[in-house]
Amino acid sequence: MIYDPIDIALLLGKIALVFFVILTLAAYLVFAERKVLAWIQDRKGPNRVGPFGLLQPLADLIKLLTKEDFRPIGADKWLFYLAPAMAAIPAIMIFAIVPFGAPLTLFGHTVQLQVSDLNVGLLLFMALSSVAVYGVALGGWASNSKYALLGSIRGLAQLISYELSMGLSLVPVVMLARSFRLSDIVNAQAGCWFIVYQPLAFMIFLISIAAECKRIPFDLPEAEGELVAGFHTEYSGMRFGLFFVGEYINIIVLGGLATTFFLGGWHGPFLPPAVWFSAKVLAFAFLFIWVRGTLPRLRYDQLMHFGWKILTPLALVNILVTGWWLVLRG
Amino acid sequence: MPKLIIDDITVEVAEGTTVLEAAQAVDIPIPHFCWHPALGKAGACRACAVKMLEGPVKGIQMSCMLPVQDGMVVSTTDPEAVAMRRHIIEWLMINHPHDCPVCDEGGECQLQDFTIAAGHGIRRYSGKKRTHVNQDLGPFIQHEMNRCIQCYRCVRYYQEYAGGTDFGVMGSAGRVYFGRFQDGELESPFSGNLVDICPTGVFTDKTARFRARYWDYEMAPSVCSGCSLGCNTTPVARYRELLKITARKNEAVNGWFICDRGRFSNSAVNDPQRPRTPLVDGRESTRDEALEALALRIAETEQLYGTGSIAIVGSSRLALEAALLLPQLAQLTSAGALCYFTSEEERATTTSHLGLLSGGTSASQQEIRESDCIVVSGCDPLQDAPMLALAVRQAWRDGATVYVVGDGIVLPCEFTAVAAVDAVPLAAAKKPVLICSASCNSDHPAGLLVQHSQLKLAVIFPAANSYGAAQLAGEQGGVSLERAVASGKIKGIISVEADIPAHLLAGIPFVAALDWRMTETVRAAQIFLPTTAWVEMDGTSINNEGRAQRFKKVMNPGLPIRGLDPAGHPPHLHRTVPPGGEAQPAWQTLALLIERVSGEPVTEPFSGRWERLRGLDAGSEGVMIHDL
Amino acid sequence: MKILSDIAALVTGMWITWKHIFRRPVTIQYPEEKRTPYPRYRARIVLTRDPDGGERCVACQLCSGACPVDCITMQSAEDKDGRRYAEWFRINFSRCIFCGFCAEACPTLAIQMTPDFEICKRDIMDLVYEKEDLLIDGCGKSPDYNYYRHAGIGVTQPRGSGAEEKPPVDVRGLLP
Amino acid sequence: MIPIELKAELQGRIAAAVTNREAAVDVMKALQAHYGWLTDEAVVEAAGLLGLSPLQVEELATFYEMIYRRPVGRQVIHVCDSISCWAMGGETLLSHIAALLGVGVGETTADGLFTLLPCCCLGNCGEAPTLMIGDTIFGGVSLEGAAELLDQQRNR
Repeated sequence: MIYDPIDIALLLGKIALVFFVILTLAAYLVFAERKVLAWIQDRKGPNRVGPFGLLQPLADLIKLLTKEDFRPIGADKWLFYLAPAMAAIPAIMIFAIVPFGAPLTLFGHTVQLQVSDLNVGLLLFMALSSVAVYGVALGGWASNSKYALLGSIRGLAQLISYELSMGLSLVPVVMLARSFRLSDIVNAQAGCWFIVYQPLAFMIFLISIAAECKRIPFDLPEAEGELVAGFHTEYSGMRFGLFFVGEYINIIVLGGLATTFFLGGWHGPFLPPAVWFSAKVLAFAFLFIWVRGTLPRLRYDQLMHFGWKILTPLALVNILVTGWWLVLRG
Repeated sequence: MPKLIIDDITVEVAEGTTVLEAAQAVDIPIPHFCWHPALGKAGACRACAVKMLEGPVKGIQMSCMLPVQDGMVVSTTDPEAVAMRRHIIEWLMINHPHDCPVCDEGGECQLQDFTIAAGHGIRRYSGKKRTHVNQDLGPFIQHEMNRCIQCYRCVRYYQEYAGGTDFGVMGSAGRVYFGRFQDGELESPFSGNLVDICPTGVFTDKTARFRARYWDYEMAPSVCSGCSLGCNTTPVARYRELLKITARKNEAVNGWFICDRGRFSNSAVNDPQRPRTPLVDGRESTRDEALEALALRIAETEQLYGTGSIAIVGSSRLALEAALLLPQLAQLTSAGALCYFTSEEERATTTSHLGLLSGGTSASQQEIRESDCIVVSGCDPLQDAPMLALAVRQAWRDGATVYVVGDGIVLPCEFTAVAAVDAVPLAAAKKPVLICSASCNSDHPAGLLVQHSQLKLAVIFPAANSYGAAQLAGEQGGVSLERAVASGKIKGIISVEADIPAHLLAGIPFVAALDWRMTETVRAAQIFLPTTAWVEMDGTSINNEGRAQRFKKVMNPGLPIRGLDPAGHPPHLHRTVPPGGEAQPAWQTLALLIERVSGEPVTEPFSGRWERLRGLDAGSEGVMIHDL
Repeated sequence: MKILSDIAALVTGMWITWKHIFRRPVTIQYPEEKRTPYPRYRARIVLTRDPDGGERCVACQLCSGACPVDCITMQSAEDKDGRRYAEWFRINFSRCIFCGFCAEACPTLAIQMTPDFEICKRDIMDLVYEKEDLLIDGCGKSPDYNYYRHAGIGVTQPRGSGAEEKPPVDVRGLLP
Repeated sequence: MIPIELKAELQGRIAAAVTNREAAVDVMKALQAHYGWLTDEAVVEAAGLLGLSPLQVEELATFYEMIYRRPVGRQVIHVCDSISCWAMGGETLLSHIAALLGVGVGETTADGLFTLLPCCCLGNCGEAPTLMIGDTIFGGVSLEGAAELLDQQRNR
């Protein structure tokens, strides 16, 4: 390892950039979601704070920061405080492995537009997304509230179930790219996006990540109709904000990963690679909002049935078919 | 015992029961207006129609008129019976005014209930309604003839049950009129029951006119404190104001009714002059300050004049709870006298009459009603215990002979005047009852009881809890205040709801009073603590037969909202204790005083043989203290 | 195939929401733009008078009995002319949920609801309306109705001269 | 006040009855004959004689049709309006007599001679339509016959 100061500076710069972009994006994704949902429902959406309501996320932030930090009697203090961080941090850490543009040459250095190009990047993603489960589990358990506990139990079962199908849906991608390194996967799609070879895997992955970020129609851990707010019922102020922003970071990160795995990453004609990448990620984000504005919540047994009896077997079959196809093609 | 089936429920009832009563026994309500448990049947209103499906009679029948017979199968829900009742109610409602919003009966009206129950919601009759002119029936009862449905309950009660002659039914056919010959106050001392017995709003309580609605009432089972009979009542209060008193059924005591004196005697509770704040030397203070001062003065008095210089004085209107704590207080303060009576004569006569009563010799009102020979000796029941007179009338209606010893006595029934009790053929009677008064010692019935083993005694005592006071005075060695003061030792008096005559207070340097009325004693007292009236507390009193009865708290103590400026009403103004709401039951104040003197908290007034009264149910017939 | 129709259903749903994104919002920007409510709109409660100018309210307590949030309190009393009226009458609008049960229960059409929905006060105590604040000089809806003309007990007119009433029976009269 | 003789006669009549109440109608009738109609004063007097309360007498007085608690003319004409008489033209008879007398039903003529009242059955159904003037019953009264009857009564 060479610790070139410029390398380190660039690395820190990339981290800062990613942090800034992701958090801003997440905040505005909230705004975008509220706007799009309003449009779907023939409303106007937030339009009071700043021009077109554009300063709404800022106002929300101020509101969340100044709210009373409340902890229920009987809550497990440290776990209660830890849980929101456990929800937000792994989500943002995953982005470290996402390549968001073609390598650049800067000051004579070739700069990967990726914080860290690990050779086991995909496995790191799987690992970190598993860690994110703890945010839900601990949040619900530490709250000492029946709604929160029920939400977190649901969340645990759901996340673990769908992680399986998510992981299995990525196996064909690795088989095609012959690498766990995300930059390799992107480069393998320079010609043709994997979505063309693997439409089924893409669908499974899409559904699984929707379940992973607990979005409608898979928002059973929150389920305000039944559980008030599920695992984060008892949270207020910025702790609630962390759960909240974690969810939107998750959308961006998983959108980024879907782009990377199936939509050719930053590849695309005419426009700069980073723009392509952003456009694809935002398209995913929009898709999530759109789905939320359309579909109702699943029933819990339907959710588990779908995950275990349909998605997982389908993903397994897909792996077999891909394997055969690769063998047949030589 | 005939067995019949009513709406698929098998009922077994006593011979002579009507189908209506049999249905009520299994909680099947059948509408009725003219039928009343105390008056029996009349068959006038036709509202209680049922269909007899099987058995000795068939078809539509009036359930109130039909005695049960074996094998009857009754349907109250048969379409034919339902239609019949619906039509009857519709007819009854043809001339009924649309004035429920301004009718005091609204909300507690049988006609309203049964009209709705019958499903008659909209008037179809478009013709004109018959109207009547009302009469002024005096200050207590409001007359509104337009509301009448001609069930005849009022006149049957008034003339037959209560023996009144100045109220009745006039005219015939479609223009019958229930009223008096001319405007004027109803003469019967039991006229107030017309309010309870009218199934709609022809007679309403004028004293509570336009004050509140049934659903807003604060009500609780209570016991009348008007005389020693302890008739059961349901006082009605709203906004800390006692609105009216209604009769409560207790078969053993008053039956279904109460007298007018008990019904229309709520003014003392609402009296604006009622003392409501603790006073120390005329200065308003808190309860704690007053208790502290009281304990201090007791100690001072004893220091100054020696032990035994304090007299603890209860009274015969004091509830049993407080009366039971008095001996404890007397012991703790080493009081020179424990008094339940102020006058020596009252103590002596009450105690001596008490000695005659035991479980076997004491006659309840029910036993009077069932008696076949009644002697009223030297007392005036209409004056001192009106419900006894009504009970005597019921016995007379059933064929009992009534004898009266003494002049100038009026009873609502026929009676034979005799010179002395000896002239009455008591030996021939199966269930003879002697009614006498404890305040009259001239012909003491002790000898008679020995002569006639089956003779029962109904003694009229001077006040609501005279029995309890006399009982405790006997057990605890109570003396009369008169005698105690005469001894010259008494220098301090603690009066607990006692009415002490001014001459007994004259030479006493220290007087403390607990009371809820503005009495002379309260005015003379240096330390005053307010107590609650009987409707503002749970309590127990023992009536003239030795029956302990529980009365429940109806309302919170405090100044009635009626007199307060609306700007001071909640939610404009909030306080934890309502204005003038510092009063507490006398026994609780006594308990606090005992705790202050002895250091031991008192949580329960009933102990020892009285313990069984702890859970006494106010809805029950009461407990005879001879059984304790 | 059920799965195909399911997918078609999903797509249809997505298509409908997609179309709605481009629709004109129906929202009205309230404080700037105002919508006139219908005359029967259920907002601020008033007490009306009968055509003769008398208070319609007879303080029968049906409204307070019907009120699910107990926001109405009153004290009834008797006037010199025998009219039953409210000595004081109070509606706590900070509790009122504008369900309209009171207006529906009112047998004299005294309580009525008006379209004035803008009841907003800085001090919650200002939302406690007393009778003076509630009573209006008019009949509101049903301008011709006078309860006492139909009540059948007189009060505003001699007994037996109200609507649908016969003159009082003379029990001593000669006619049967 | 009633004459002493009448009072004594009534007291005798009451004494002869098993219960006072039994004589009530007779007493009221006698007082009615004396006063022309049963005045409030007469009710109180009857009550005094019978040992009942005025209300108890009033109950009976208002129950019976032929005890008049309001002033009536010298002769009271009761025209039957019950079913038989009605079928035979009793209604027409009543309105005819009303027209002849120039008064409404229930009213007394200006000269104080007649009071016209409907009544339900005089027990003379066999000779419908029927009417009663004073204490005399007339059966099968035609419209002309009615005019004649009235003239007879007027001239008496």
